[in-house]
Amino acid sequence: MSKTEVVLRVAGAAGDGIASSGEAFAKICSRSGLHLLAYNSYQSVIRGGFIWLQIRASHEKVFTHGNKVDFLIALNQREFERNCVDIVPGGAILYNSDKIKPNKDKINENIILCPLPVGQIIKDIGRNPILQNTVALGALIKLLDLDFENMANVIRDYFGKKKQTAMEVNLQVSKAGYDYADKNLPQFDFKLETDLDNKRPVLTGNQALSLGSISAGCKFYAAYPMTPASSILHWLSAHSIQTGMVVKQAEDEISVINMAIGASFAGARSMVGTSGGGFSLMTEAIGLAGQTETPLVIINSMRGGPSTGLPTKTEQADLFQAIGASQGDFPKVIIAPSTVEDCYYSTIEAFNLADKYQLPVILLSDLFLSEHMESVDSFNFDAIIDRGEIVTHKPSDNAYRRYKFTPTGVSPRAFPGTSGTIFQATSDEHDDFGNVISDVFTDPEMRTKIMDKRMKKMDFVKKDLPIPKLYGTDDAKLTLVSWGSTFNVIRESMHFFSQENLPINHLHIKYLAPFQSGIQKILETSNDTLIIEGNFTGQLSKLITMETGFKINHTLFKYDGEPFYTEEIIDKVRDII
Amino acid sequence: MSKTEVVLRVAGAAGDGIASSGEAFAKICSRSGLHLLAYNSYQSVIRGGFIWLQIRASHEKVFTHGNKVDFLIALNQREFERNCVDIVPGGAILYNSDKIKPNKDKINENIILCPLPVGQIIKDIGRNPILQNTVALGALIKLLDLDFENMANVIRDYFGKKKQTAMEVNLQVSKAGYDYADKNLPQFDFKLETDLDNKRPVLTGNQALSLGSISAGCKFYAAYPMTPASSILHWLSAHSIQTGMVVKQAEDEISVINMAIGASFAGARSMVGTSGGGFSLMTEAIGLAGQTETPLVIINSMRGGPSTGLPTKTEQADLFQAIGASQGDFPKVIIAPSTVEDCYYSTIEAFNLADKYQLPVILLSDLFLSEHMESVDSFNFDAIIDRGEIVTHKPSDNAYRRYKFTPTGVSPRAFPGTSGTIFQATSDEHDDFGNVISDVFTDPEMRTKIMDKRMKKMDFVKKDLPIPKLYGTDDAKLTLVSWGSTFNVIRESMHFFSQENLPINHLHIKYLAPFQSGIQKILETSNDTLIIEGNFTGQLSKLITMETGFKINHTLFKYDGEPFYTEEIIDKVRDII
Amino acid sequence: METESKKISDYKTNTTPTWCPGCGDFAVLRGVLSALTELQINSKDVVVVSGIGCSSNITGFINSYGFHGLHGRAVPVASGIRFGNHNLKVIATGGDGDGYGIGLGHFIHAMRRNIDLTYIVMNNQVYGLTTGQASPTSDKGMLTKSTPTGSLEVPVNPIALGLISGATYISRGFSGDPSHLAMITKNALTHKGFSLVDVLSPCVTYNKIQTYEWFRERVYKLEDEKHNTRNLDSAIKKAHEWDVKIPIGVFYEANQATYEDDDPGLKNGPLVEQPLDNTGNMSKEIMKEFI
Amino acid sequence: METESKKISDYKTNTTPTWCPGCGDFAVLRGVLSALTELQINSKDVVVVSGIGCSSNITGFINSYGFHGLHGRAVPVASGIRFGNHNLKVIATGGDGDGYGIGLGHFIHAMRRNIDLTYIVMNNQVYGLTTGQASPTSDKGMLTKSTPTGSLEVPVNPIALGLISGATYISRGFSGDPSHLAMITKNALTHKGFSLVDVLSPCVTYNKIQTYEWFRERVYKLEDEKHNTRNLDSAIKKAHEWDVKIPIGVFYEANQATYEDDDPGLKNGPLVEQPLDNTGNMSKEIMKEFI
Ligand SMILES: Cc1ncc(C[n+]2csc(CCOP(=O)(O)OP(=O)(O)O)c2C)c(N)n1
Ligand SMILES: Cc1ncc(C[n+]2csc(CCOP(=O)(O)OP(=O)(O)O)c2C)c(N)n1
Ligand code: SF4
Ligand code: SF4
Ligand SMILES: [Mg+2]
Ligand SMILES: [Mg+2]
Repeated sequence: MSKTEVVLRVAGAAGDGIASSGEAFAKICSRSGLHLLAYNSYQSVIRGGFIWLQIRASHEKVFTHGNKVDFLIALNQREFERNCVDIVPGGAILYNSDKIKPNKDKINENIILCPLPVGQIIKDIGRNPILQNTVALGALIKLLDLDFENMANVIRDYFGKKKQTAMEVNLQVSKAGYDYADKNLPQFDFKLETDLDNKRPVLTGNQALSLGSISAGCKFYAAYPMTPASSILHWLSAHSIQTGMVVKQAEDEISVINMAIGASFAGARSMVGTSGGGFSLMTEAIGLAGQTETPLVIINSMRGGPSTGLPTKTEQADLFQAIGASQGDFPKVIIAPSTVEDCYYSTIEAFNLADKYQLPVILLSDLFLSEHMESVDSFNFDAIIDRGEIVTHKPSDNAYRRYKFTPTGVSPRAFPGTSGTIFQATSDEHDDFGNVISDVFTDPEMRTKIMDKRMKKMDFVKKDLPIPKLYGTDDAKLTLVSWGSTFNVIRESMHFFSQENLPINHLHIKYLAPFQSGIQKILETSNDTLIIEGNFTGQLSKLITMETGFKINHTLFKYDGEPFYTEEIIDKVRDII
Repeated sequence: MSKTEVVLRVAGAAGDGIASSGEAFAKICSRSGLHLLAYNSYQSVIRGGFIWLQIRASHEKVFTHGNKVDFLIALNQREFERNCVDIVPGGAILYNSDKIKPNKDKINENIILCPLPVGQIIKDIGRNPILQNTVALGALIKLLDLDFENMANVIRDYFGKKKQTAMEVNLQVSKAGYDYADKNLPQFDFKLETDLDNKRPVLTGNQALSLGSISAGCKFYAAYPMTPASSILHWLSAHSIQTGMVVKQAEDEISVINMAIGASFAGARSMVGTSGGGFSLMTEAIGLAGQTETPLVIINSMRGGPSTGLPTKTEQADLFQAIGASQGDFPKVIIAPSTVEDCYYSTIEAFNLADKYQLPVILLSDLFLSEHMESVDSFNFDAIIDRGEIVTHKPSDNAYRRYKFTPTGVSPRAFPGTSGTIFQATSDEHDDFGNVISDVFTDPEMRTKIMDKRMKKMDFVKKDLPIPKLYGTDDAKLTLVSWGSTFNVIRESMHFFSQENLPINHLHIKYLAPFQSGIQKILETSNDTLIIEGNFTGQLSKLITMETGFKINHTLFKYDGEPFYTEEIIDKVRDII
Repeated sequence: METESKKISDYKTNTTPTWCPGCGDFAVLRGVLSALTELQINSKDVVVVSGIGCSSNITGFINSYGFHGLHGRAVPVASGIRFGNHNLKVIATGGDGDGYGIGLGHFIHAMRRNIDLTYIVMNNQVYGLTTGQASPTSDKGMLTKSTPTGSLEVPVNPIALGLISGATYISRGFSGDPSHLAMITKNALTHKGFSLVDVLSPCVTYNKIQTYEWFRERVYKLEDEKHNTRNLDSAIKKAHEWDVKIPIGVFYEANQATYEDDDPGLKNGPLVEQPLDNTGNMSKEIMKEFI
Repeated sequence: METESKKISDYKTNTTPTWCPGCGDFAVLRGVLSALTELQINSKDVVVVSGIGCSSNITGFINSYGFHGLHGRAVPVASGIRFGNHNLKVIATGGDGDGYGIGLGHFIHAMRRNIDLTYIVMNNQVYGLTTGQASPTSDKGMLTKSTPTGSLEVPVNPIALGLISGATYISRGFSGDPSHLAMITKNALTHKGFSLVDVLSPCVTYNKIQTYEWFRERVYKLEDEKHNTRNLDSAIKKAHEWDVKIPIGVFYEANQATYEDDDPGLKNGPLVEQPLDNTGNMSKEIMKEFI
């Protein structure tokens, strides 16, 4: 049976152009109607290191980048040797045979060598060492029997009109690689079931999130560069003229969040993005947003901690940092998107909750989710923007109470410049007008009332949240519990379980604060439970116990910086049942 | 029966010298062998506001400042009127009758007016308006039948030799007040059972904590001013020449904690102090201390939040901030001292745990605990300093592994300058030598090993903690659960319950992280439970559920900025049983 | 109604200032109020931003929008408000600890941007609200609660920092000369770009050295010396005078494009006024890039 | 053993630097190594502190104690190490983003203290490790990933900031002239007080404007112009040169008491060496105050 899916890995060093090769291959696939998922494994270094990018493509929706490789494009000798162990029997290595000399003893005999004499293939077309990637990609397209014209178009789009020469060089080189493969390399039995009429978008979590912010009407994005959130800054900057969004890199994360609070106070939807270290610096101002009831969306894309930790690796260990962000009790919402698609919708939801309830909303993403590419069906672009209750005219009693006591705790907001709505927003405790009460006069009664008012909003946010969803059969022997970016890999495992007729179901928790009401019941009626988390202490597990008293029975924690693999989940589940 | 305890309140505006009058009275009492507790209620303003200081003194240990006042010294008309409602029948108001004109209608007839014609009393002795306080205090000493010489000595000590004139003026004025009361004011039936040979120390929580840091051998204290931690900075600064401690006010809390980490890395025991807002700014570096395994003691004296909140009011709402401080999972200890005495010992314990396990230790105090004065029996000054395992000589294998894998996870430390121990401390993930592994090479196995090593330390800290103590009868109908500064007020309530033969006991939780092992059992064997906390969300209650799955049944939360009163606890308990 | 001429009382709130009697900050408040009155700015178009400190309480006493934020962060919030709505007149305020201590980085970086806002710093060389510790402008040797043996640090020179960091209106006032202070405040408010008004504003409670008298013996007006406010070099020289003679007035001013002028995102008017009805289509269009 | 003369290789670790080939930071490393060698400082008495950035990786390549801390916080940690043990030679290092961006406040406040440490900033006008955003020293108009339409901020001038903030040795080196760089590094290390070495250290990957060539066309040595390093005024003038002519060398030096000289707490030698056997008695004595 010919294979209907393929896993490609491109391995080399930082600076070898791996990302663009990967992106090109991804586009070729997705424009052929294939689904795909790609993950980039790299280190905190600009040149060198051990880098690879792996793409899995199939006509069915792909949930992980896979664990085994069909084709390896090795860009240097070292990576050739390191990576060849991950190739499936019958798989192949494409490599520049001018530079790389395979040590046959170390290579499994089932693996097919596809040497590419790059010098000879491209002859005088160009000299850039990165061209070896183009040769290999061209060859691969042939080996997979994909449409060359598709590749040519991807190259045309990538270089655009401005880099005409580079474009032409790459076109020729890729064709040379394609032709070389045609004549000199063995055939492989792949049938990728392409559909050239069904072109799919491919994007990363950060891109989906950025796009979500545009749909949500975000007008101000402030950030300080930090992996894995930086690509939001880059992408939004590059699109700012088109979108009319002001994108500001400030001097540090403290300035970032205070600026965004200022812009939001002035009435512009505002967002900030960072990772754990920068989030630490933002915590004081998260309380400020809570206390002044200024809407704000805060992205924390988690990476391996503690401290600087593993800057280019993934982890889910900032949940309690988000829960504990800033002193005192105040309302704040924490949402963890699960997939690239979910990044888009969660961002819009975050903006709407932030505005409707006038509070900070924290989006907890992670490096894997932020940076991996995934094909999606197109999004729903009929974004519903809910800016909450806004006072646009002078109040009739001429006494605007910015923090008016209301049944929901939500007090209609006014933007500065609105007639008759002058008020003070203060980080000090205040009364319903916004006047400070910590100053000459401390008023325990007013203090209690205004605390109650603010906190009441959380009850209503909770009511707004959807009912938690249980995936799979109702009467399972084991319920998997998870949050964030592990959704996809568990979904793939679930697929396996259902094929094997194993009665497993899956509870994925998206809303961390407030905590959804239905979860306790689901857990208490489950037969057995397994929590799957990318951290050491089991942060969601702890949160669940805290919110429900329920203790999850089995645990699968991973904190080595790598995303979960399907096999790990399947093995664990097999151990239990 | 004559009264054996007295409650004095001095009420006026900021800048009226209330604190020094209060301190003077406290010293007069404590040098008379009395116990006492004093609390200062003030606002975030330098002049004006509604300020009072209340002292309760008795020959028995005093646990609260009381709710009703025997003597009010009112320093202005407004405070006269506001405070007279809190006076017990038979109690009295002392006031400067030159300035204050009582509105008789508003004063309960059981309250005795003690007008002091200050102008006439002090005639030409002095002109400082603050002298009215001294007159009143002199009069009060007479009314309470306390030893005038004791007062004179307190005045002598306060002004010292340097302010000879001021001292003499005050001596004369106080004597004039005393004599005036003798001749003109009614007698009161107080028998305070003094014992002039048993002089007790009186100090605040912050002073006890500072003293503890001296005993512990702290050599570097860094801070940025912030109520209610500032008084540690002031007190330690004032004593730095005597103690040889370097006390540094830095430019912000970020610099504060990074400096302290530097000093600790160099080998000096180091401490920092702040409140919630400053703590927010420190969180990033708390992770740095955790990751580099640098010992550090961090004081967070909590005040009313969120954000700037109620800067001069008390609250216990930073527990989750401490738990969630900094991204990722890493070992950190959180201890909440309960009384002034406990502040002393907890600080020493914090330094020892920090050094022994090479981690950050957070001391969670609060405004009430930090600032209230309490009489204590003297402390045990035989401080045991445990600096943990320190390498002082070149290792025999000439390969110093700073983060050596050991059964406890604790790796012997070396201070820079020690022969043969050169190493790197890095916030990036590293191997056992301290070499970065996030850089060229990410090593999931080493990462897992070093995470395990660091986290293992928490298991051993946990073993070091004392067994949790249950106060009161074993088979109670209701178990009160609390943390931090509510200990004393609950102890007073417990006294009441035992007098009333109500079967109540009390579990006070001092160690928040790691969580002590015995607590779950105590709670699970209790008949019913009531949590008493000074916050909105019940942070300890949540932590207990998280750590044990146990849900506490009844709650008494207070978040108006005021400390708990005994009556509130008694009423709540009565409601329940 | 709104076109009637506004009186100084229209710019005051009902809250009585909580400062100690004699505090220099009263004059700063008066300066702002009279500048607003002279300029007849509409209250609803003004936002006063502050940090935390005695001085930062000023927001409560001015009848305009107020944002009384975090210690040290007034300038980023003020900048953000300008980003959100650059039709607003934004005045950042605060103390020396707030602006030149914990907030020093923001202060300098904001000047580099020449954002069009006015920053008024009530510089009393001490931390007032926290009851008298050394501040970044405390003189070397000053005895305070936190430096009982004398501060060991060279004071921050905000004027000089402004001069080398890109601010385009750099001035100093003195609370002991309220009309002069009101005048430079007014000019700062009309200046386009980042304007700094550093005010010698005595703390009568905690600073027993830099009193009104101390300053009165030393201050002189730059305009009386015919100082050329367009000359950076002589401004820097003037910025270094202290101790013996202390200049007040405008050190430097320049006409330069502001950040708001140059940021392409602000070309279509204030962000708060941008329509939100086409955002989905915008995304839909951009989505094509991903195909 | 320890008294034998040390070679440059004794100051190197086994770790191969991870910088891109051609990165300016190699020359800075070489400068430090050769300065240490010339001064024959004992490795065990040196601590190199850094923040986060390509440049901050330098700690891993020098055979001394290293503290590779948080982004922007090298200077506070370095200051703290001096407080803990002022017998150590402390070298703070890092990038322009680290030191002049997020760490700008600490940088200035540390200079005000004249703490005796050397701060070497590898200034490449860009954020290297985060793959090429604008930095605080990026020229106005520079196109980067975060400023695709050009940076709108006046660059930070670290030399000028040093001159007005109390640093006592202020210099600039250029990675394209390694022996000159090694020389000023050595002098900085022997200087008593806060010494700044700002290094023009090209990022060959992300800064395509300020390349070695760009600098070579512009740099000249202050010593060649007989610049008087004791004259603050002319130092300030020199600090403002850029674009056309860029001075390297020592702008300013002064002999001044350091913080460590003046802090009474350090009079008895390093804190780490203070005995801990009498602390209880000390408290007991102080306890009397409370009676
Ligand atoms: C993060 C943080 N740290 C510390 C404080 C405490 N604090 C409040 S005001 C202040 C200093 C005030 O000094 P300054 O800015 O000079 O204002 P002034 O009171 O002198 O007008 C400090 C340190 C705080 N509110 N927040
Ligand atoms: C609090 C925080 N914010 C952001 C980052 C991400 N970060 C790492 S290095 C860096 C900038 C590096 O630039 P620079 O200091 O100039 O050093 P270079 O790489 O150019 O040598 C940033 C923003 C971080 N580590 N910590
Ligand atoms: S303490 Fe000083 S700054 Fe604060 S209000 Fe009083 S005089 Fe003004
Ligand atoms: S990215 Fe730039 S600064 Fe970083 S190592 Fe490469 S050349 Fe050097
Ligand atoms: Mg001040
Ligand atoms: Mg740089």
